[in-house]
Amino acid sequence: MFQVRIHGRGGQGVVAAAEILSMAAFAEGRHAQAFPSFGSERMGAPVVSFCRIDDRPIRTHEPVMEPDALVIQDVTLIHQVELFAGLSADAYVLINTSRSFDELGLGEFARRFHRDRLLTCPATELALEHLGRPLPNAVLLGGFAALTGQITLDAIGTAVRERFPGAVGDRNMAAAAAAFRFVTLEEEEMVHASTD
Amino acid sequence: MERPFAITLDVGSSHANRTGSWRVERPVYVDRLPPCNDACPAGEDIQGWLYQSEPGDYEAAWRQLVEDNPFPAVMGRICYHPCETSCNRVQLDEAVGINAVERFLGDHAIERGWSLPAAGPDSGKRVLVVGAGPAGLSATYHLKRLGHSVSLVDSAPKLGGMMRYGIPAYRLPRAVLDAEIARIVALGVDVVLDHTVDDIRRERDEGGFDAVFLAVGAQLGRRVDIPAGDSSRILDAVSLLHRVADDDPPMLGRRVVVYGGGDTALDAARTARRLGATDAVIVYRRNRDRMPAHGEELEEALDEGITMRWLTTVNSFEDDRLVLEKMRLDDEGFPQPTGEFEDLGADSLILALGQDTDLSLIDEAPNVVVDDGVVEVLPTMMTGESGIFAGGDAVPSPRTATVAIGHGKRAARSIDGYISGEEPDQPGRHELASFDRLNTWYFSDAPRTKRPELERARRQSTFDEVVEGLTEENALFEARRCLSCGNCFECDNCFGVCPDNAVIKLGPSERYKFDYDFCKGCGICATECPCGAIDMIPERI
Amino acid sequence: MTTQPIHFYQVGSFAVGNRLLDDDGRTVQSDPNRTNSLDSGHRACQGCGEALGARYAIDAAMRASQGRLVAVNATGCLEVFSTPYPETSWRIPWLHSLFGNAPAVATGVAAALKVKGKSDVRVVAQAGDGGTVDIGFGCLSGMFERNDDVLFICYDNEAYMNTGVQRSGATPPAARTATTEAIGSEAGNAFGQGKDLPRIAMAHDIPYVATATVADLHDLEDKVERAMQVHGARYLHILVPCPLGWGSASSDTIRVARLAKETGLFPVFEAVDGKVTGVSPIRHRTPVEEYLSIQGRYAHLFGEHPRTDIIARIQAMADRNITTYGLLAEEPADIDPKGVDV
Amino acid sequence: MLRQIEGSRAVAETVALCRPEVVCAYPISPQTHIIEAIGVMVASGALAPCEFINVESEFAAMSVSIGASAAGARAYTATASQGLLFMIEAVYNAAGLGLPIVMTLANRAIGAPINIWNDHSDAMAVRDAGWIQLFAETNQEAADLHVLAFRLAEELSLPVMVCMDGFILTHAVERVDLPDQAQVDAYLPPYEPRQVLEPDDPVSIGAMVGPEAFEEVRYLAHLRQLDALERIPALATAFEEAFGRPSGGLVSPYRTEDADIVIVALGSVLGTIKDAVDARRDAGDRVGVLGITAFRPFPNDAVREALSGARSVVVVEKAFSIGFGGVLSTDVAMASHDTGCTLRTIVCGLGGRPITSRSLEQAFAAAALDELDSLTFLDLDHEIVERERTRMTTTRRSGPSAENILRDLGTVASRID
Repeated sequence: MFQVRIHGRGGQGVVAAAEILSMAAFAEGRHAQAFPSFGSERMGAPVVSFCRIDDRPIRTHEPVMEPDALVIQDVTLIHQVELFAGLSADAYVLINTSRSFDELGLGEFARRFHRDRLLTCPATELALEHLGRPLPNAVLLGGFAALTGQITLDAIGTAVRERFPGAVGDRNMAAAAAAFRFVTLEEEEMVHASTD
Repeated sequence: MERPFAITLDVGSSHANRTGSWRVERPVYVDRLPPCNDACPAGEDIQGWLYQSEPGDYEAAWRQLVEDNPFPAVMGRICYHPCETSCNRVQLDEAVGINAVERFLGDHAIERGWSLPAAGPDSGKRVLVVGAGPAGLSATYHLKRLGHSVSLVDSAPKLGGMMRYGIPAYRLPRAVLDAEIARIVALGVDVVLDHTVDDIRRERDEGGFDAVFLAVGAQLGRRVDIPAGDSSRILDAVSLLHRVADDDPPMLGRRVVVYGGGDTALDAARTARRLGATDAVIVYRRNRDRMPAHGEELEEALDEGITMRWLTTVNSFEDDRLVLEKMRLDDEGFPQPTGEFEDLGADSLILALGQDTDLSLIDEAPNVVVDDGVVEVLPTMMTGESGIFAGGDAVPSPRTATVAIGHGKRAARSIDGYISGEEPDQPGRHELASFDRLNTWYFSDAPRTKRPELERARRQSTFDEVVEGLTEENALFEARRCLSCGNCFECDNCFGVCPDNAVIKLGPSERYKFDYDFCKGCGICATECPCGAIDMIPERI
Repeated sequence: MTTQPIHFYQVGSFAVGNRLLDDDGRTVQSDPNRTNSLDSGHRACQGCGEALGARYAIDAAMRASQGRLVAVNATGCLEVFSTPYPETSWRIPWLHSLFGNAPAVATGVAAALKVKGKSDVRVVAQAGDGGTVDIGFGCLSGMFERNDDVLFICYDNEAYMNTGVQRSGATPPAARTATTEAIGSEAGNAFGQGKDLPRIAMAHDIPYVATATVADLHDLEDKVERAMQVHGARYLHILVPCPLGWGSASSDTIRVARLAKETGLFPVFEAVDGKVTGVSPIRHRTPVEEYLSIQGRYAHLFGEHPRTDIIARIQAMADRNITTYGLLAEEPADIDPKGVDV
Repeated sequence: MLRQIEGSRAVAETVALCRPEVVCAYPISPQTHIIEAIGVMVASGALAPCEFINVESEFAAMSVSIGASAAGARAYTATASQGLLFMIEAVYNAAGLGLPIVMTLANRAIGAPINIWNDHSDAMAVRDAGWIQLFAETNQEAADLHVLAFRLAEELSLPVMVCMDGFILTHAVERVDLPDQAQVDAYLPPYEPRQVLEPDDPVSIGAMVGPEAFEEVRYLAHLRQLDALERIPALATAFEEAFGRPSGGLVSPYRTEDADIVIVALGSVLGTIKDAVDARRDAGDRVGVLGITAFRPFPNDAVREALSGARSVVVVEKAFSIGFGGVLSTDVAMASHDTGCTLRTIVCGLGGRPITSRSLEQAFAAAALDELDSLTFLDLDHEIVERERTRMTTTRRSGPSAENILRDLGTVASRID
């Protein structure tokens, strides 16, 4: 079972992101479960959503305590909330920012993980470029696919188009594909860096 | 009292929840450049001194004003106030009567006998200022404040230049002019009158001056060759106004024709009326739209019974007859002769065709470049010759007293930098406070207060001042019409409209600050700020 | 309602404060020592009109009662975002019971204070439009009918926002909500009278009824103060835009409320003993498009094929209000000479 | 002072002696006589200071009581049946907020079919609301329990419901020894709230509590009910000392020592049961009775102890859980699960159906012979039931059962107050 926790703010489509990811897994014939955290928070407040992916039916309904991957839609959250709680050294982390982990002051923290599993991706910029709106949620799923290999970009595409029919879906997909390429390149650079 | 667990909570506990973390945009307070300040040739902080006036603190307002311009009472009368033209309030109802308030402050200061800030500590440096008009006097004032000794030279018997010899008394009473000039002289200026400088280098070297400021103005009335039987009946506006200022008015007769379309032409015509002319006619080659004179001046002239002959030139002047030729504007808007002629009876003809500058004093200073009759200067007002600066009508720019005063200030700062060997610090200009940034809902609608005008009959026959000043109440009212564009004036809106109490009020004249621990960045404060003094800037993601 | 004399201090009559006015010429909100009854740290959305309106009203009530105030709150956004354990944003004694019973609970508080001889302590009850015009309606009418000594304040954001923007009895025609979607020929909420609670309150002949918006603070505070000067059942209906539910920019909350009033869609008036005694006149009459077009809940009226027919019907509603209440001032409010005292 | 007085009146006068400061009134049979009487006492000034508020619904009645109690006043109201269900959201809320409101419940059946007569369905419907529920066997006890209820409620900051059988008690004129003001004042100190809405000490009452603390809040409420199990006997003892007669307590055993059959019941039916039991004793059956005064909190230990010697237990109930059986029976079964007795349930008196000692005697006799069904509906007219069932199976549109049955019985209609 692969468990994902997505952090963002009310109004940024955090819950939708988890749902789309589960729909993508479904599209690949796998079992998935997406659910939000329920709170009294309002638009703008920090919120969390979860997604489980497995090849077997998922029976558990406990909260995700030890995620295998973390997607952070809003980098301003790193200064508060237990963002990295329950994260194992093998976990994947994808942060929506144009800055590096060092610039974010997470350089020290990042060394506790596999270097090629922690990446930042300027999803908001990509969203603005392709959608004209700062909605990074679907975009990040492209990056997630490239980073974790848990899901194919095609499956993300199917789910995104199901969620946003028509032009909006296409534009989201274009942005997600861009994020996929971005992350893939980053990964390759790291490989080179490590082989040099 | 022992509280039940969880269902009952204590006051103040929500402060633990720092909602500032929700923010994606942050508000910041800014100061923007009000259009009036931006447009003022003398570089006055108009919004600043209006702000000081609003509570009725006229001295503070006046002191703020004379930081840049030592002639409030004069400017309050003769400035063509581009500030009002660019005032944002025009788009709401009418421009703020800045000029009227300036005059009120100037007159108020004269009544109270307030003196200018004292001269600065002696720098031991000496500056020669040639020409005691607005440019020269302004430069003198600012040089004194910078601690330099100034020798102010003028060929006329009195100080003031064109303010005295070019502007009629009904627009600028001499008492007012004398009072504001006296305040500058009182700072300790070495004044030399009735002395014409013919070689600026020699004058400088013999006097051992560290720098020179040329503010010789444009005193020569332009002449055109008009066939005339008796050329004595033709004179130029500059000399007319000069002689009137010297209480030596020429005999003009009852029918006076003025040839030209500038403010000087209007001054000449209105002066002629006051010298007894029954008919004062202005002949101008173009039409009203192309007339360079300022609208208000024309209105006042027409009020006084001056008549206009548009699209007309003076062809010749025989006996007591002027031969005029009708003109027409071509596609480029240039006047072309039509061959249609007509006669106009006239006792005298006054030429108001512009002025030229007498630059003979720089013949021996070849580095000072003259082009099209005026002196070329750098933005610092320095001429081609190091240490020689120039300003006012003698350099290329609009020929108004306000521009000249601005030149004087800028030159003084450059001269200070030049002789002290330091670069004068150029204060960076704020971004412009445009109308679209204002939230004008909050401003009370209020029409402008018109300055009362002397009733016409009296005005035509005397040189009494035509336009009277504002009463204190009106001046206050006018000052309070200021929208304070781009500058906080402590209306408490941001403090009041924040849904998260994230604005801290720092107290009178201390303005406010944001509490970023709780500000969620909604932006209401920025939208509701009447004067557009809050920017929303994105938090970096 | 006495319309404000315009003090000509640049913004004397409209802004929150003004450096040229003495304290009593300013609003409660301009006072650095205001109560901040609803304090920082609450979880309302960015630009929440209800959070703003609640602080405006309760701070004013606190000043009017010299700080001797108790508040009862119905379930809803205001209650949820202000008091999630373990944090409360309220600086005053505050009680939340249920969604539909705030008026009755307030009646009980008032009765207790009376029997305890605490005549100096005053009671306010507050609820959103759902808790007022729908589920709390029975209790509210009962409180009115008994003329219990309670000031009831409705923060009207025209839908059930706490549960995710569903239609309420106060949702205006054509507005899109989660239960009146923008689908079909009559997209959005159906045209109809809606529950005009201020009028219904007036029909109970209670001593004081008034409407206000968060866009005119002076007016709102004056009304709270007048309401606090009388005893018995009083009703204040405050329009509080909801950026989330209305699809308006969080920075436009006050602007939208201002437009609601200036278009005439939301009449701002005051009624004593069941009779309208004053209106706050429209200052710059504005067509309803300006109000509708900046709200996502009306987006379906614009776009490629604008529904001019529906917009016209909404304009007609505004015009009707303007005639019914006489919202157009005869002559522009003239300047108070005292405004320029020297 | 001994009086021959209507139950409602006795309760009203006793409640008045408890000096309630806010009384909310909304009429519903059979509780009306109580609040009418209190209204008169307030109007006449006999009860002062007191705010008597005619509210617009039971929902408002409980809500006004909540506000009054939270603001520091001693609050009282009364209701029954549909009224209790209409206020149920506020009933839970009062308990959740820990407000010591005292309410008389004049037990009445719940429609449909609408029925104004007595049974215990209403009390059972709010069994889990967090209120303390005391059942009165007699009008004497009904009156006395209110004095005890106010003190218990205010000591524990929990609301207390005093249940008395509608009509059977509320409208019965019997001998009642009413306490005097001095006695009540001595027993019941002035209300000292655990928390109060007070400008000098502002707090927010009624916060939203999430998963992180809700379970603890609920568990604390449970612990306070368990505290009540300690306080109720103590207060009963104190009551007997102060008033010279026993009243209240958790349970009231009758001839249970040496009994191998124990009848368990709530409320006024206990009297009838005791007569039947005496008769069975005379016939040689070793039968006893266990009256349960405190239904919530449920006195597990006291019940187990009282039933420990019994071979067989019969629970007589005026309510039942449709589709299952006895309600009280379930609790008794839990309490006596390890005593090895057999447990049977008799459901009777629904909707005011008379409960006769004759029928009870027959049932108890059957129980003694182990011939009583595990779930018996006393005096049920099986013929009517069968007729209606066939009607329903044969014709689709058989119409409402209640009306059909009335027609079968030849009753035209039933009067509804």
